Amino acid sequence: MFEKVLIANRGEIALRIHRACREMGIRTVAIHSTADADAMHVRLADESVCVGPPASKDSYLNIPAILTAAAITGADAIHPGIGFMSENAKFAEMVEQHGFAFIGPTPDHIRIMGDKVTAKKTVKDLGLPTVPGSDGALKDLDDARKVGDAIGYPVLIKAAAGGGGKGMKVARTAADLEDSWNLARGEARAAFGNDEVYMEKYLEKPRHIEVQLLGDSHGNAVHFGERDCSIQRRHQKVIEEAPSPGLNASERMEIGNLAADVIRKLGYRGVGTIEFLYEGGKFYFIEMNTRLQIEHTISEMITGIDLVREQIRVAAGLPLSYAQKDIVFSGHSIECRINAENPETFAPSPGVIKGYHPPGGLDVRVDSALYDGYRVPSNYDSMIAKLIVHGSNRNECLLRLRRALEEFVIGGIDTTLPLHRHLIAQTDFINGDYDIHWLEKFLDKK
Amino acid sequence: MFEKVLIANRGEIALRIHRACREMGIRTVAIHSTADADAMHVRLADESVCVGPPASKDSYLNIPAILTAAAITGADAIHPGIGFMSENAKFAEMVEQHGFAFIGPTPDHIRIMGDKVTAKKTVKDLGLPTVPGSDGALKDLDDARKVGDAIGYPVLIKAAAGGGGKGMKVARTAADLEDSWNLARGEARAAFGNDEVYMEKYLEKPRHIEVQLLGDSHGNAVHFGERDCSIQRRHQKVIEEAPSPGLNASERMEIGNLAADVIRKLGYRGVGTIEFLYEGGKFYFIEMNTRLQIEHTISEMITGIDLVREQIRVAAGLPLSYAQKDIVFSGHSIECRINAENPETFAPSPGVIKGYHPPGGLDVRVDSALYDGYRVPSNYDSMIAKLIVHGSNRNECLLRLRRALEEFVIGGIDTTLPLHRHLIAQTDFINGDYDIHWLEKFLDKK
Amino acid sequence: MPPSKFDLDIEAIRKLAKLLDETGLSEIEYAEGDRKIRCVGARAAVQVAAPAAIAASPVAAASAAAAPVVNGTAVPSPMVGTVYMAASPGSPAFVKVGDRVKQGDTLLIIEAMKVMNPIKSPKAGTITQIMVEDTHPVEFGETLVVIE
Amino acid sequence: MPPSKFDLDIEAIRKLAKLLDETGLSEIEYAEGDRKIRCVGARAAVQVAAPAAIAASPVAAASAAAAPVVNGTAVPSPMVGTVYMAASPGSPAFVKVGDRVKQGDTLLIIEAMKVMNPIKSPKAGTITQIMVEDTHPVEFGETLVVIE
Repeated sequence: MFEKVLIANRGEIALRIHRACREMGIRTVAIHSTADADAMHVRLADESVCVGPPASKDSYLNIPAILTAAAITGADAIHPGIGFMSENAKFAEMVEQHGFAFIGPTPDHIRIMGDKVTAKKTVKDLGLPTVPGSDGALKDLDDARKVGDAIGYPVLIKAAAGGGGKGMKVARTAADLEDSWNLARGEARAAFGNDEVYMEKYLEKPRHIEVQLLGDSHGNAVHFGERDCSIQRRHQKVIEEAPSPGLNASERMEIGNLAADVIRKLGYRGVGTIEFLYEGGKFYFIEMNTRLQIEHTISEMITGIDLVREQIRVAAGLPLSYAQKDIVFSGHSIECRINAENPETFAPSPGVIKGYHPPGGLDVRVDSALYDGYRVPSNYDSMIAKLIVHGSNRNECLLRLRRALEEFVIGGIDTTLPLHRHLIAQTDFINGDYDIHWLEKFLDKK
Repeated sequence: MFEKVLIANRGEIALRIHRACREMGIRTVAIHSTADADAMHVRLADESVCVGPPASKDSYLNIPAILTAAAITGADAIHPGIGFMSENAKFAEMVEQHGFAFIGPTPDHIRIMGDKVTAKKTVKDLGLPTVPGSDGALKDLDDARKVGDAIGYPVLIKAAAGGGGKGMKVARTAADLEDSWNLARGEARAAFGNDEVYMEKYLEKPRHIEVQLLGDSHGNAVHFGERDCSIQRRHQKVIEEAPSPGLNASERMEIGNLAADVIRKLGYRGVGTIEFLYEGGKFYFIEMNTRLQIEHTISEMITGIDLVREQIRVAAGLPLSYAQKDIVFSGHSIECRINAENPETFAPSPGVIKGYHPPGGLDVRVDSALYDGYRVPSNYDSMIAKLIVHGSNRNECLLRLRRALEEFVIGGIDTTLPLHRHLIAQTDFINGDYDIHWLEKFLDKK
Repeated sequence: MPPSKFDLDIEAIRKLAKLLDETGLSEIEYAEGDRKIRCVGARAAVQVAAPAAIAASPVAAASAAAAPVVNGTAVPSPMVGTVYMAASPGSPAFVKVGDRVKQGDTLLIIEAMKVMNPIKSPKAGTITQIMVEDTHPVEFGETLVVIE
Repeated sequence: MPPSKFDLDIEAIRKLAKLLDETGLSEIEYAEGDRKIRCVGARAAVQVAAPAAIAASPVAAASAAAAPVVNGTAVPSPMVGTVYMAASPGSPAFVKVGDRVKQGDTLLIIEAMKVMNPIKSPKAGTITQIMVEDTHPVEFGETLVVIE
């Protein structure tokens, strides 16, 4: 096992990793920018090194500085955390070239999953369902009709050169197809000077369902069930829960086993997540994240397994110490991401924390690097705390979440705590009746 | 189910009960003395009533005031918490006479277990092992020899009129008996004017093992395994863990089932704890606590069941929703009781909290009514926080506890946090190799 | 010729600092003719991070925390209970604002556990304020009436 | 004719500052006639409740936080790395205290990722302090040398 791990990250996730290391008897090195000299992960780490000025590109993304800090402190492994260098194959490669262990997958796996086209092809070949559509550009309207009939309506006609919603039209039925075809090509021509279009099945109200995975370097792979991350705003997850209120037990095990098979066949080492859209009882692959995820916490709560510990163990070459059947799911868990933002306008709200009181008690967990008097810097992500609650069933979990949100105090800056209190009181949320568009529609109505 | 519960207590346990109520959709009424006007349980409760001045006898022990507060606020049940009125049979009776439900056992059961002699006789008749000894006073030295041979050495000769260690002598072997007999009788005569003595088996290095129990009013009873509370100072528990590092699995289930049988036969309703001394593979009944206990938390952590919720459910007349086989034990849990005391001299340290930062993260729970700026009053118990940690095994739990203690900050007053950091680093503690005398011996050596 | 040096009375400042501490004041200003000393204590506002109560009952709302400044003698409730301003429904109130009372006169009754507890005036004077309402609950320590 | 210069009583201010510290006050105002001094203490009561670091590495210990007051121009490290005071082991150091340097002169080398980065003097002057040691690590922003 590693003696000393350098944590190449900041904020709550750096603290999360520090905690796992301390609990494994591993010494920690915190790196930080000048803006983070007083940060919690710096205060708690065994050692710390300032690697650059506030701008991320000069500090947390500064590969030479990070590798030099690891060399100077004699670390034997580097944990990239989430974001920053965590899905940078080049960095993973350099870490290994410099003789450190990279706590994550091989550079090759990062690279494969980092390219959308390669990723989709790879997992499709290994048996995962993807969004059905035309293989490349459609030849003509007849071709479009054939594909439309094959994949079923509604369908989406998209400019091959497209982006930003331009040249993108929905055909709800076969009768709509010609109009949509013409409109999409017209827009595509006008916007991109290229009227090539392709077709994809259109999902109207999908849920975001992702499967937490773990593989070792000995050919073993397991899943930790799914998470429902459909409550999103601008593609940012806001609330996550596990298990999903939209899945039944057989769907759960089926997609879990399917995803675990894929990474087993890939020979994938480390934690990872395969994300799907889910609609009408079917899953459609979106992408794979080859790293820890912010919401890994809720999978920990329902399985009792420390995923960061497992991640470090497999990075050190140890085999999984359990099989799929040993992973027992128990109860329900929900996470609220609390941002330093105005809860109405979502304007960022950096500044000094005046009064910090996290909730306590049974089955309430707070992952946060905040403390009273801490200055939330304006240079980084606005997520400042995760409130994670567990209950023996979803209803118990919801009620516990409500009381925990009532107790949570973060003073001095605006936070999204009031938004969360409001959201969890909505009937749709209580009923688990939501999709990936629900939150934005809800906010528009307000 | 109850609509509104009055919590007849203060501090962290009042907050604990408030949380359980909120999570069941039950409204709460906090009572408080004038010294506790700003206390957390008062701030968080739906309603609060000041019932008297700081002295407990005029507020938290003031039966007319508590019942009047319940009547005024329209509460339908009263939770007595721990200490104060929780084992007062008269109070339980009056609560019921005034038309409120008492969240606890029947007055009769409180009364039976409140009297040491009746309690011992009752549980012995129902099959629990008690400390073996003579039936009352010994007739003469010959009688003493017979009893000594029967129960086995070492034995303790105790003045029938005794107390405070006077007239109490150990005979390690049969050869010692005559000397001990003479000395004990001599002391007893001098101290109490009465040389009657009786004999009990002497336990040299017992552990304190207690079984968490729950019964409903429909004849069902279950146990939640045992807790080891041997780390004590002046009969106050300091650290508790579950399961006990001193028991094996078959001993665990055997004593658990035995204790559950006893309360089933009694028709006991509510949570309760049967306490034993444990030595040489044998259990000896000490007493039964007919209430919630401070350390109920660690049983919750290893079973995932909210005991306060269960307590409220059975008080409302609901049957247990599970059988013994549904209670699954998972992992290990340790609780540290943090007191407002100097960690060396144990001098109380009331005062204003300046800086409060509880630890967070996976499987770390803090039950505390502290907040930054709160004044710890000098009128009540010095326990101000409970740090409760869970791990998938004892070693993981110990390491997590270490890192959580590292993170815990309580400023402005002296606390026993440094003592806990010191204790959990001791080899004996790490090995689980301790008995009820360990802590006092350890502190004497320092 | 104007003095370029201040004639500092260090001793006075020391005394004021001590007084600040002793009295719990946050600021003392002392002026004599055209000379002035002003001392501000270090007592920074205590940051209270505990959650505010979510709701307040009628009882809690009426609590001592909200008590306005009173001139005269406030008579606090010696117990939690229900206030009755008269001996029986329909009877005239024991006292009303403006009444003169003698020491020992009954001001009102507090019922606790079916027991009627007459609350006596602690001194002679005039009732200037009645802070509670008939049949409403009171907490321990809540002001009942003010006598001047 | 009014003086265009303030007739500052530095001594009085120093005394008041000392008193602030001694008494724990946060502010002292002292007036005499139309003259007034007001001193406010620096005691910004930032309550820092975060845990202190358990241990500190040589790197952390040498961090900028501990930097003493410097007169002159502090040259901060532009990167994290290892300091070499000379071009090769055994060679004379690039600079020593008391040396005069021109702008652009090499002061020392910082190695990061096997690359030797010469650190040039930002200005002409005299080396008054060298804050780092040969072969020891430096953090970003740590002061290397002081030039006056």
